[in-house]
Amino acid sequence: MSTDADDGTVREIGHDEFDPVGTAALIVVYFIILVVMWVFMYFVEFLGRGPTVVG
Amino acid sequence: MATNETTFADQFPKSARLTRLSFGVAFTALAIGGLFGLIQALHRTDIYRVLPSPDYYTLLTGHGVLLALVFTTFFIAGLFSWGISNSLDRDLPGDWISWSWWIMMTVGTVMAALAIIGALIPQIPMQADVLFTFYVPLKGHPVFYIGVVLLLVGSWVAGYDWFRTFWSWRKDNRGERIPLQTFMVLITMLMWYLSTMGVAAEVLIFVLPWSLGLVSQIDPLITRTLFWFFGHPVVYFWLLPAYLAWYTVLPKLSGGRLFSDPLARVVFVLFLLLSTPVGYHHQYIDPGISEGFKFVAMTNTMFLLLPSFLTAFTVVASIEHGARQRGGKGYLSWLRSLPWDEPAFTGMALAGLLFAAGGFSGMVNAGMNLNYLVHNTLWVPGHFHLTVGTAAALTFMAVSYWLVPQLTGKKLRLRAFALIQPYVWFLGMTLMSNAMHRGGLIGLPRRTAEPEWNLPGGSFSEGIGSLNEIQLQIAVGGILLFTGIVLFLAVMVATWMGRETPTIDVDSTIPPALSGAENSPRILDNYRLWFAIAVVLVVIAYGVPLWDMVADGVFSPGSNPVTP
Amino acid sequence: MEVHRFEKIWTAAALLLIVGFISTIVYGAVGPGVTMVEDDGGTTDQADVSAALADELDWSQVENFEAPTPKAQHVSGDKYEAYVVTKQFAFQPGTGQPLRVPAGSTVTLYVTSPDVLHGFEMVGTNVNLIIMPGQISEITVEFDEPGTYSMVCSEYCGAAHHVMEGRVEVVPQSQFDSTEG
Amino acid sequence: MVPGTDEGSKTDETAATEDAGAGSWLNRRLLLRLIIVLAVGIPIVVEGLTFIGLVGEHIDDDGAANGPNGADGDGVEIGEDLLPATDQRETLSAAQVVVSEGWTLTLAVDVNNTGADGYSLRLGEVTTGSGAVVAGDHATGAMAAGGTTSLSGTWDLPEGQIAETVRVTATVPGPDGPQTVSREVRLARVPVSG
Repeated sequence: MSTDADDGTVREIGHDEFDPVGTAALIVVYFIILVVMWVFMYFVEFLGRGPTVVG
Repeated sequence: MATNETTFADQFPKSARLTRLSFGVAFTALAIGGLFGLIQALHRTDIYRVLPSPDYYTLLTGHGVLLALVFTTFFIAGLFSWGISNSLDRDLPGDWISWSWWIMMTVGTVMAALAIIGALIPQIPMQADVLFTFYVPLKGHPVFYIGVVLLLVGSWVAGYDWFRTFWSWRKDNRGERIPLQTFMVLITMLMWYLSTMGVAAEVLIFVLPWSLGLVSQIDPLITRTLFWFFGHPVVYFWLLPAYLAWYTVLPKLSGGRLFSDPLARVVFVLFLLLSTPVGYHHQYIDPGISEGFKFVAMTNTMFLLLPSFLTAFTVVASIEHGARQRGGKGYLSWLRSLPWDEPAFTGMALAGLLFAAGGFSGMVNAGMNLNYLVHNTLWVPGHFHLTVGTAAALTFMAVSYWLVPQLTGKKLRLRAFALIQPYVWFLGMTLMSNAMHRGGLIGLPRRTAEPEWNLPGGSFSEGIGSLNEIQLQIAVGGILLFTGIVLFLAVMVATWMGRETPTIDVDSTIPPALSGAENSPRILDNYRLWFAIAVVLVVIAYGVPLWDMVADGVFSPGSNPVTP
Repeated sequence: MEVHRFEKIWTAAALLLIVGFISTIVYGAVGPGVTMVEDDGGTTDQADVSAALADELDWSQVENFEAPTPKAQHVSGDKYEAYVVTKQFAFQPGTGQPLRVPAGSTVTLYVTSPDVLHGFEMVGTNVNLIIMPGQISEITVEFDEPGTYSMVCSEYCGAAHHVMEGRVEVVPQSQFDSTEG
Repeated sequence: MVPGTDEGSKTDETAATEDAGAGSWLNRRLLLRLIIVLAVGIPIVVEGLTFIGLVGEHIDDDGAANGPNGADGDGVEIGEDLLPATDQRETLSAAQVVVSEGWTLTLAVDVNNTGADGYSLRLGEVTTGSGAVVAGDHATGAMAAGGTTSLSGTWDLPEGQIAETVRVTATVPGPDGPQTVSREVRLARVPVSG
């Protein structure tokens, strides 16, 4: 599949008219996953275990 | 070159040759190290064993050294040689100094490899079953340590080769901003010089004389602290070249432009400042280090997440820009209009995705007391197979699909293999790493030839599904990963051995960033200032503890060498 | 330097997340009181430990350490202490004879090694230490209900590292007092 | 063309069919879609199951899952009777694997013949974790009533493996002739020393 000159570019977008909303959506999802997993790992897996270290 | 279009190899023959040779050694190390990894995966999971268990640790040392030290360092040497010439539009000097670093690194690699393999081959009177972290008091053959030192010093000379090319460019271009790729190479090497002081001091002052018998006892705590002084920045030495590819090549491959050049510079400066004063997060549960220093390391490490978060934002925004320019619509459906049939793009995008997962498991490791949960369990290999094993390694393979044609003037062969290789790697890595994380949570230790549970009295609570399911998933993942390496090497060898082609079918032009370097403060380019600040931060984090360890006698409390 | 407003938002969110992580860890240290291994176990001489193990030296001559016994020693109230040696390829006590600890007690463990680095990981718990020759790892652990825990060596220590494994038996107080040793 | 099934050896240049013309472009698009669905779908399912499993692990038994989990001392430990079936005392006094050139197992048993004359004890073959059997034959010979002796033996184990069970045979003199009592005795964790 040879890459032709404009490799599928449909239109040029300059800096000022480009707002990465898709990126914002992905990053919000990633943020939520991080918070949920951290809370789970720390408070359920870690603190919820048997003999704990205290000193 | 018979091609009618001028490739990188035509414009910069010396730099191209050094890059080709470096990639050659890197891919050889990848092949051998990958094979060891496959044998380990099948041995550990008791699926198929070819060697007695004590020899597992020889393979583990080989796997660690050949992949994490040799494959990475050589590929980075090649990628940076290309980056310097490509962005400065100037060939490397290519004199005896340029040759010296490649020869020194290669001789060092052969020495270390012989010392490691020696444990399996009786005729070679050497062994180095000390793993790639070579913790004292386990002692390897001196040839192993000399090999590691040569590899290290060679990389220093390579850094000098790039700096002097930059200085000669600077003489002809007073007042201009440093081109982005060169800026990234220089900052990464400054971090490398600062951090390798730790391991150089460890080996040259302590371990080498000790292994030669000149010193009878050395303190394992000091050597371990000096190793991890270097041990964390080395992971950024592997990662920043992948960032160079993500910031400067990936946007173009996705059909877009880099979102912000200044932000990329800020990210690299943050890495220079913060990556070295964090070493204690590898020693959270070591005796002999007070909790205060561990807390400082934890705080620095957590703030070291910021440049990676910024990278996630900038790189994904650049890819989205490409998707929009290719007609992508909507909040998420733009993902479909990205070139998923282009191996170079797919490899880097999937590597970035797995790096996001690896980032989380790294945050768990970095949580000081949370580290009790996972330290030295199978969780840790699960983590670093996502970070260096995929974010770095898969990105290196992906950028090779785009770069090797430019270095050889030959069109990429076996494109179908190249097309599916990133997907095979992604699937294999997700399976293996997921199972490793779960194994770590139920307490399986890392670096063991036989998982403990089939020992009488060895008992692990039934994790999710059964332990056999975890073992099977690791084995399947390992097989898929090795298939990924074979596919990649088949493409590289077929391309390299193939005859030259009129066109190389690769668009090597890199468009300028959306917001360029010109509107960013000039101080960003003042690398001397950032290096000075980095040194100060390291002195603050390491000054007092290192002094305490040295104060009670440089070599005491000493330990005698023990041959594994 | 013109920074896109999305970048500003995302940087602030990232910093918030980081501060959140740090405060969680501080809570863990202050609330449940999980503290890290430190240097208060003191140092010792690796050669003395291996000599004492080979009965060529009396344990009283070993600095900051005492003879490892399978049964934890009573200190006061529900406080006990236990001395454990991690040596190439076995826990002493632990591998041949399990370490016995009374349920509902708070035990301070003193662990050292005569030869190389070892790991002291009690599977399924938060007890996880690196043991270093010349250093003594000191840690205090609460054992509530009776049961048996595997402990495995989680730091590579040589050709038979994968067989180095032992057991800690948490036994009811009554049974603990009756057994000898 | 289903790539990746044959282990493409690194040197031969398998002439992959270069995509020519639109026909193959279409099935390439389908092939690509299938690959993406597989390569991204499976991980999502695996990660989803993992998280559900992890949370489930804690919900139904809230922490007991990773509570005490050790098997309660299966296998004969040092100081315990090797052959409870006989009323004579056969106490395991030492069990040790020493790693030097090879891996050698040493077992020692203190035998106390509380029964009549003519009692004898024999230690036979040993089996390791992965099922390898190592022959061995160490016997006390006929013992006088009330006599005590210490029987010990060594076995050369395959490298990297440790013993799990040992064949123990006792000949007990009885009213109508000697009876033999033979068991395959499971040993507790045998300590290994460097």
